[in-house]
Parts: sequence; structure tokens; C-alpha cells
Amino acid sequence: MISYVLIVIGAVLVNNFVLTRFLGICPFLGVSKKLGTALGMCGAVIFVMTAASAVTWALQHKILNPLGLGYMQTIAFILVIASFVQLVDIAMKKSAPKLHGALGIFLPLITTNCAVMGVAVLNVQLKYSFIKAVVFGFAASLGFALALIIFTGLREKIDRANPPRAFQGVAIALVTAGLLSLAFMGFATLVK
Amino acid sequence: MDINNILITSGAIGGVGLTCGTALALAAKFLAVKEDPRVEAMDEILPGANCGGCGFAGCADYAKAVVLDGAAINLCAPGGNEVLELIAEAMGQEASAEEKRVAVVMCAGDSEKAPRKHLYNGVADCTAAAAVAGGDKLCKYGCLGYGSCARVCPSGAIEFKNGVAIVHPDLCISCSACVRACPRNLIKMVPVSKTIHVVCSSKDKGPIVKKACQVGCIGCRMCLKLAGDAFEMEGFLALRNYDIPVENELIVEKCPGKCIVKCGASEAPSPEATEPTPSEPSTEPAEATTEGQT
Amino acid sequence: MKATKAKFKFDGGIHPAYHKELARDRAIETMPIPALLRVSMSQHLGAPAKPLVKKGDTVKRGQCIGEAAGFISAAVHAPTSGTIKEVGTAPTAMGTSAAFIAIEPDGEDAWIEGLEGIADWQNADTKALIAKVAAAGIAGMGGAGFPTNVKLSPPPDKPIDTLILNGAECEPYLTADHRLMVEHAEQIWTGCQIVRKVLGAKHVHIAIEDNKPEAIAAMEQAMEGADDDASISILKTEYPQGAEKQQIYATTGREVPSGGLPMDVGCVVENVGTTLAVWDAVVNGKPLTERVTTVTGMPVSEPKNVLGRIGIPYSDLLDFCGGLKADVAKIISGGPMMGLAQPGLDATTTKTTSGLLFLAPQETQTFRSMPCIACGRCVGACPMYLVPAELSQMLEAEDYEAAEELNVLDCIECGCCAFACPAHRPLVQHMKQGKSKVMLKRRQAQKK
Amino acid sequence: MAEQDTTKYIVSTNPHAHSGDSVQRIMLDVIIALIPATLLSFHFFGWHAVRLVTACVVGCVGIEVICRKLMGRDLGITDLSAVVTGLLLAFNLPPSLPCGMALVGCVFAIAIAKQLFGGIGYNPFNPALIGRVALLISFPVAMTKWHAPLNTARWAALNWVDGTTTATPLGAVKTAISMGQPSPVAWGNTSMLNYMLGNMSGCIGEVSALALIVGGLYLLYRRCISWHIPVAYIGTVAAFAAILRILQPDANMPVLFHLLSGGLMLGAIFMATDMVTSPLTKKGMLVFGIGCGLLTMVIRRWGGYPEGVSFAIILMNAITPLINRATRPRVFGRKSVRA
Repeated sequence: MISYVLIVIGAVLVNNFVLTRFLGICPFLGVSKKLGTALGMCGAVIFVMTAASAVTWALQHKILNPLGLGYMQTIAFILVIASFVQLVDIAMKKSAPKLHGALGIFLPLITTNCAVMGVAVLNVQLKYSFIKAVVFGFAASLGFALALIIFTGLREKIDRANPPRAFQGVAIALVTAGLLSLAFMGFATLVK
Repeated sequence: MDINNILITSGAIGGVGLTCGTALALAAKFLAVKEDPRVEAMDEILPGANCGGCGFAGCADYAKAVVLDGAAINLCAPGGNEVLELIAEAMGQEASAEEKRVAVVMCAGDSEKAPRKHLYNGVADCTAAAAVAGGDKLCKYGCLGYGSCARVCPSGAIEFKNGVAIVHPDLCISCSACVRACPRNLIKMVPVSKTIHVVCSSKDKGPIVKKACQVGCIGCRMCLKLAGDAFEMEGFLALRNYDIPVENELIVEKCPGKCIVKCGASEAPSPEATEPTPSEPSTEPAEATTEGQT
Repeated sequence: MKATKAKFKFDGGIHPAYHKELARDRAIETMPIPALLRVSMSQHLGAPAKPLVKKGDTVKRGQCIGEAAGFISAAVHAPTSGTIKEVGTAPTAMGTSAAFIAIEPDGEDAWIEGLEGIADWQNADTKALIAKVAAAGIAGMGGAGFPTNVKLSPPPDKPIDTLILNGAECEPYLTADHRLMVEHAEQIWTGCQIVRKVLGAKHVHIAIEDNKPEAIAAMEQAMEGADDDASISILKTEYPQGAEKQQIYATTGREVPSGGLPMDVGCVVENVGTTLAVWDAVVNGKPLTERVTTVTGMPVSEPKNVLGRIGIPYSDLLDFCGGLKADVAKIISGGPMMGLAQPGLDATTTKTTSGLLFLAPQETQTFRSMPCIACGRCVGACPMYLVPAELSQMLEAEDYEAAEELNVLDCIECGCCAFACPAHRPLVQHMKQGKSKVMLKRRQAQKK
Repeated sequence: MAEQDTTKYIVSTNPHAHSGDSVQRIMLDVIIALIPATLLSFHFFGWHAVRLVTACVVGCVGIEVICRKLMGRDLGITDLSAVVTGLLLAFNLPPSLPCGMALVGCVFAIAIAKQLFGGIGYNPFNPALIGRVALLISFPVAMTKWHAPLNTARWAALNWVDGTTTATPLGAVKTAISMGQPSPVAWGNTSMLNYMLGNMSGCIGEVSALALIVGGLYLLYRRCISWHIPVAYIGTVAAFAAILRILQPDANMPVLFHLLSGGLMLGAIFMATDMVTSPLTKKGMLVFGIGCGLLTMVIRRWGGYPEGVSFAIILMNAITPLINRATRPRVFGRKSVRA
């Protein structure tokens, strides 16, 4: 049990996907302007990352490994993840068209999102069992969600800030993300 | 290389792909949402400046309105005739070309010529200043100079010179955002080829205007006498009738109120257009939004 | 009758420097009629009155010269007898232009004939009493100027059980209401009972701040022998205890719902000056033609509580108080918290002019506002429990939707936030602008 | 009246009265409140404290001026906020840190954490803490080199730094606990008094709890801060420490040790209460203080750093906008917070 807790703390705080591993920066910057949209994105990412962890684990251990096709990992994973995101996209368009419009391009972008790919590959690298892999995928997406929600709050403040012209917009957002990442360094070695 | 390896690989990956594809196809069928492809096409045509000049909330909204609600097709001013033709083609309607209109500020009372009546201390915004004791300019029709129009201008065409707004016609994209922003309704959209304007909006009688501003219309009707139908009177204020060309340009020099000016397309309409290019960089009122005038 | 402490107290509020000592102990002085009176047709909330006279007409005091135009409007009466010099438009103390009627007094100050009071008001018909109030053109004299006859006719589905008499006078400097209570407590109490009868209100609370012991004593004496349902509530001295919603809460513990009116919680609040006018109108039959205005401030030679006719130019009012003895940086019509700064002394008094305040240069300066430092003082001060810091930043960024969501429309513009703001942000101005923009948006949405 | 020039009448929206407070006055009060701790830091660390305080204050003000000039905006240093940042940054540095490194901290604090966002009021994080954390991560060795405070003999000899370095109490305890050894810090009345006065190794300004509390009381008296954040922060740390102590008396230090050692007092009274980066409402301030306390203790107990105050406050700074959003008061006359 304790190992699951450590996985969660590790993935959410210590090795936060966004702020420590620097994965998934694109939706992190793109969808952090409004809290409502950010929450929708969090939901989508949590679903995609958890499900992708499960599916890619099964793919790796039940299809690729027995067949000796470990080298096809990247291609196979991309295939599965892309389909998954498409599925979420279609489902969301049907059930929550407003949110779909707000997420815009960023939803399909999860397809090529390094965070989803990263969690799938890390699962294999860290030799996690199926349950651990799913927990890790879920925790990693929680970490993404945490970073995104914190950043959305900050974003509303810095959008009303008054930076010099060269730093307006994404530039100052990146500086803020850097400072936030600095703050997350405090969690370093919380879990070894 | 073992042929089996290739077969297994392609079979496995193909199988996975097939499964995913089938799932997607099913989802697309059962969860399909109907959409009018023309809306998207229309969105592509529009410039995407989201200036709101058409009266809709951005280009996408206008695109929807044109395609679905049959809104007028000639509302996109920044797009000009080019976009109009494309929209007309897409909608199968006739395009009626119109001359480009640019914004002109109908006030030339700068800080030297039009005095202030009190010391305004508050938000540097025209609407806000106008709401406190009726605005701080002695002339109750004149430009307050707090830059509300410049802040809404999407193309940076409005400059403040000596406390009065000036629109640069070649930068103006005809969106009318400034017209809506001005609390004193000083900005008018006029055909770009017309260069002679009455730059005063004061409806007051002559003596009051004279006291409040050195370049105000005193209602002497001189312009009507000299240039005939190109001008008309509304109470004590001369207005330019842009449908009729000004034949006698002498009026620019003869106007006793010095409020009739001529300015070319590349020049800003200033009574003394001595400096076609501003000597100082355009002010950035956005940075001074809350600074009081001290 | 013994006064008791109010049971409740709203959160927030501020303690400005009151400076009431300048005019507190000055008995009300009657000002002679000046050479010209300019009576505005827009002296109340709602539609301006419609002028009934034209240039050259002669009028008598109390003659109706402007009739109420619409449901929420009030009639305007000639403040003295004389000749109409001009009917035109001019800027009012509010900064907006409105129609006015200039009267050159003939010096006789003759009342129009046929004005009769209802001496036996106890047994009079409610409708007749309301008609008297309407005919007298009474509008709330505390500052907002809501037509009193409208207030006295609540719809039948809103029963009124409590009448609150507002004698808080929480604005610094102003002492007009205080003097009225000290000198005319009897009449105020009678007026109050008339209003109570009209409304059918069981309870009456006279709300007075505890920095006016004399007024409390005078009211206690006037109300000797009053029934048990009438009481004097002593409020803690704090701005804005006189604000309608805050006062209803302080005296009854009821919260007026957002966007609602006092009658939604069964209350009506009347200013003490208004009840005095009601007494005058009902008992003596006299229309509202004069009011008490506090002329005060450090630079004023003799601060006074002036009983003057409606329509006196501010410059004459100042001259009556001996003019200025020091430099003036700001002229305010009303009190320093909610009054309107004047660009000069051209405006004239109206039914709502509670004070004319002059501030010296050392008391007021131009401020350069700084960015919000999020100290939270405005949040602590706001009596409506808003977050002015966030609102003003949203409004500065012209994000009206967000501001609407944060209830900008609930702002009462009392000025507590801007008073407390160390960064000197023009918070009230942001709010005012935001409110008008949001209202405009709502009206447009309704049209569609 | 006629001769009066109306153009000099000020016209503005109501209110026309003001409390008389200004940002400058608040900053001045903070500076006054920091004086006792500054003097004690001079006493305990001598020349090095003087050197660091001067370098940081001059550095911060100088960098602020340079930034404002580069940005083409008015200087605005009269609000004194850069002086406060400089003082607080200096307070968070170990005595032997070279001035050059301190200046790097100033650049991070003023240029990156404050002026890039537009100056005072716009910065999402406490500038001084960003400066400190950036230094801690950039120069981990120099930033964790501690010296015992001066004693009379060394004062007399003007021996500012003795060759030996000592660990901070928190650092020593952490090392010992992680190695499974008994606590190296004896805890008694003498040591408590020493901790209270500041006679221990640590950052130059954080050691004397007493001086910091005196400053805090002054700020409370001047209403520059409210009690909510310091009390919630210190209270949470105390409660957390007490629970740990009860559960595992061997592996955890007493409550007072946690309160008096490290940067808790400095953080709780001066850094967490920074107006710009802390919540607006009283309720939000309590949440903020509790969050700071929890994070501080989590990092102290389980984290990689012996002290977690800086990180805890910056992390809470980051969620301040969310706290503000969640703790908006119920509007008068409304049942719920939202419309």
C-alpha cells in the first residue's frame, strides 16, 4: 500500500510532470487562461493518461513483449494514444460542445502530448505492474492537473499585470511557470 | 531477415490499428455532431482580427450570423472589398463595393486652444472623466484627451497630440471601434477621399464657443456662403455634407472659427499640420489608465 | 422614552475624521432670499419635472412650477413669489444638464392661496395623506431624493411592518439632520407618526449615531409617552451607518436582498428631514420650498446650518456664511464620503442638498493611483462584503463579465474602499463605471 | 469668490476623504519593524551582517532603478518596497555569503520576480524569497555554510568568521535523524533563551525570534498586518510538531524548538504577510497560514531541505489567487457567494 502512496506523492509533487519533468507544456500554457476550461482539460487529461497507461501496459506486456516487438513500442503507443484522444474528442464534442470549443486545438494536441507518451514509456522503463502503472498514470495526470489549476489561478493575476512589452503574453507566463517550478523544488527528495 | 518477423510485426501493429480504427469509426457514427461546413469556410475568409466592428462578438460569431441567420455580408470593414467579394461568392450574393471609410475626430481643441475648467483627478479614461462633473474641459462637446478611443483601436491608428485625438487615415481599418468608445461622439466615419472636414462638434452659440475654444465653430454660416451645399447647419454648428464635393477650397483659410481643415490621406487632420510625422512617440494611454492628471 | 443600543452591526465600515464640531452647535439660521433663485427641475431620483411656467410669468410661493413627469418623479414648487426670468438648461450639482427655472423674487414672499393642512391627520384617509405628500413634492432629503409619495405607496403584496427614521447622519462634517432633531424633535416625531399611519407600520425605530447625544436626548423627550413599539436605536458611530441597507440590518437584523428594496423585508427608511417636510405638508399644507443645508469646512469663515429656499446659488450660500478665510482646493455638494465635487459655485441648492463643504488644500490633494498591493483593507471596509480590490482590477482590464459575476451591481458607492486604500486607487470610480457598463449591457441584452 | 481660479479646484469621484495611509507609509512601517532584528543581526554576525544588509539594500534599490529606466517607466522607488525586499533578502542569507552572490539574489528578487511583472503589486511571488530560493538552488554550498554567532571574545578580536562552520540546529537535527542517531541538540531552558534571543547559527536575520516578534507587534499595532497569517502559520507548525512529538518522541524535536529555530518567525511575521502575495480576505489568510504551516513541517520532516519556510511560502503564494477565489465573502443580501 505504502508503495502506491509513494508513487502518487512522487508523481504529483516531487517529479511533477509539468514542473519538474517539463512534459506537457503546450496544453499547460495554452489552456490556463480560464479556470473552467482548465478544469475541463484536467478531466480530459486524467482520463486519457490513466486509460492510456492501462492500454499501453497491456499492449506492451501482452502483445509486444510476447511477440518480441519491444522496438515497435513508440509507434504502437502513438497509434493507441492518438486513437484514444480522438475518441475523447468525439465524445466531448457530443456531450460538452461548449467545453470542446474552449479547448479548441489543445484537445487534439494531447495526441502528440509528450506527457501521455511519457507516462506510457515511463511505465515500461520503471517496470511497473499493471496496477502500479495505472496508479502512476493517474497520479501523473493528477500532477498535471494540480500544476494546471495552480497556474490558471496565477495566470489570471499575471494577465492583469503590467509587464514590459517584450515580456507580455506567453513570455511572462513562462517566467511564472519557471518560478513555480522553482517553488516545487522544495519537494525534492520528499520521496526517494 | 526472417519473413515471419515482418509478418508478425505488421500483423500486430496492423491489428492494433484496425481495432483502434474500428472503435473510432463507430464513435464517429454514433456520436456524430452535425455542423454546417460553410460556417467554418466563412470563418476562414474573415480576417480574424476580432475587432467587433461588424457588431458581432468576433469573426467566428459574424461568420455564423452570415451563414445561418442571413446577416448582411458587407459588415466586415477591415476586410475591405477583397473579403466582401469572397463572402459574396461563398454566399452566392451580389457584392456591392463601397468606398473605404476612415475615422475622423471632429474636434481640434487641444490643450492650448481649449482650456480645462477644473483639475480632474481620477481614472484616465474619457468615459470616466465625462461622468465626473460633466468632464473637465470648458467646452462640453470637446475631446477630453484621456485616450479611450486609442485604447480600443485594434490598429494603433489613433495618436494623441497635445491632448486631442488624431486618427491616421492610412492606418485606420474602418472598424468604428473608436466611434463607439468616444463618450462625446466626436468620431465620425467619412469616405477616405474626402479631405475637408469641420473639426468642431460644439452645438453651443458663438460666444460660448469662443470662450471655450480657439478653434470652434461659431455658427457664422461663412462656409455655406462660400462652398454652398457642401456644408449644412445643425443649429449653431456647421456640418460637412460629404455627398457634395467642396468646390471653393478657400473656405479652409476663410473660416473665422478656424475649424474647417483640409488634410490628405497621409496627413493627420490637424489645423496646423506642420508635423506630418509626430515628433514624439505616440502616447501609450494604456499604461496610464489610473494615473490622475496632476 | 429611553433610547437603547442597536442590536446588530454590519461588518466593515470605516472611521473617518468627523469634524462635526465645526457646525454642530450652530443653531439653524434662516437665510434671506437672494436676488435670484434657480430652481432645477431635476431635484429627485427619476424623471425630471416638467416646467409649467414660462418667462415673464409671476408666481407665488408654493405654486407648482414643475409637475411630476411619470410615476417616479416629484413636483417642484416656487420657493418664493416673484417673476420668472428664464426657463433654460444648465449643469446641476450632479454634473449633468437639466432644465431650470430662474425666479426673480419680488420681496413679498407671498404664499399662494388655498393651501390647507389636515389638522386631524389621525383620522384622515391614508390616500388623502399620500396625496398631500405628493402635492408637496417631497423627495428623500437624505441625499438620494427618492420621491416620498412613491415610498409611501408600497404594492399590497409587500406589507410594511417597520418604519425606520434615519437620523444617523454618518457623513463627516454634516450636521443639518442633527440640528433638525435638536430643534424640531416634536415635529419630526409627528411627521414620523403620520408616515407610520400611512404605511400601517407596527414598529418604529429612530436610528441615531452615538456621537449625537443632544439629538438623542431631544428625541427621547419628544417621544415621551410613545407606545412600546416605537424605540430609539443608538448606532455605533461608524460610516456608513446611515446607508439604507446597513441601517435596516443594524436596527432589525434583516438583510435587504441583493437588487431588492427595503420593502422586500417589510421596512421603509425615511430621513428625519423628510419626515419634517411631511409634517409641514400634512399639518400645515405647505409644499417643500426650503431645507437646511450645512455650509462647512475649514476654509469657511462661519460654518452654519442654513435654512434656505430651494434654488439658492452656492455662491450666495457661501456669502451668507461670511465667505472664505483660507484657500479652497475642493468644493463638495454633500458630505465628503458621497458628495459630488463641484467645478465651481454655479450650481444651486435642491431638495437633496444636505451640505456644501469646502476643503482646504492640506485636507485634500490630487492622488496618483498605484497598482493594487492586495492589502485587503477595502475588503475589510466594504459594508456590502464585496472584494473591491479584485473588482477594480477586473474593471480596469474592462472585464465586465467577471465583474458582474462578482456582484459589482451590489456596490452602494459609499466610498469606504477608496477611503481605506493605501494605493489611492480610484475604486469608487471604477465601480461606478463598471456598474453603468454592466447595466448598459443588461439593457441591450433585454432589447434583443 | 469671483477672483478664484476654478481650474485649480480638484474634481474627482467620491470619497473626498482618505484614511491618510499610503503604500510608502506601510513600507516604512515594515522597515521600522525590521530595525530590532537588523541591529541584533549586526550584533551576532558583525561586519558580515552589515556587509550583506548594505549589499542587498543597495543592490535591490539599484536594480529597481535600472529596471524602471530600461522599461521606460517612472522610477517609483519612493514607495520603499525595494528597500524592504533588500532587507528581507539579506535576512535570509548565511553570514559568509559573498556579496557577489547576494547581488545575484537581488537580480532574481527585483528584476525577475518583481519588475518583469510590472513592479509593485503585480508580482505573484514574494521577491525576497524568490531571490533566496534561486540562490539556494544555484549556490547550494555557499548558501548552507553556517557560522556560530559572535561572542565577546571574537567581537574584541574583530574576528568576524572563525574557520569552523557549524550546522544550523534544524540542519543538525535533520542529519542526525536521517542517519538514525539521537538528536544532537540538547533542549533546555538555556538553549531556549539562546534561541529566543538569536544566539544560534542561521541566516543573519532569522535567528532572533524575540526581535522579530517585537517587530511583528509593532506591525500589528500599526495595522500593517493582521494576526491571521502569523497566528495560523505558527499555530499550525506548533500543532504539527506536537503531534509528531507525541507519536514519535525520539525522532522529533519539541514544539518550541520548531517554533524558535530556523526561519519560522521571520517567515510567519514578515514574509508570509507580504500583502501583494497573500490573500485578501481574513478567511483566506487563515487558509494561507495553515497551508504554509503544513508545507513547512512536511518539508522539515520529510523533505530534502532542513528548512521549508521559503518553499512553503512561495508554494502558498502560487495558490493565493485560488484561495482568493475560494474565500470571497458572501455579498450582503445574498445567500451564497456567487450570483
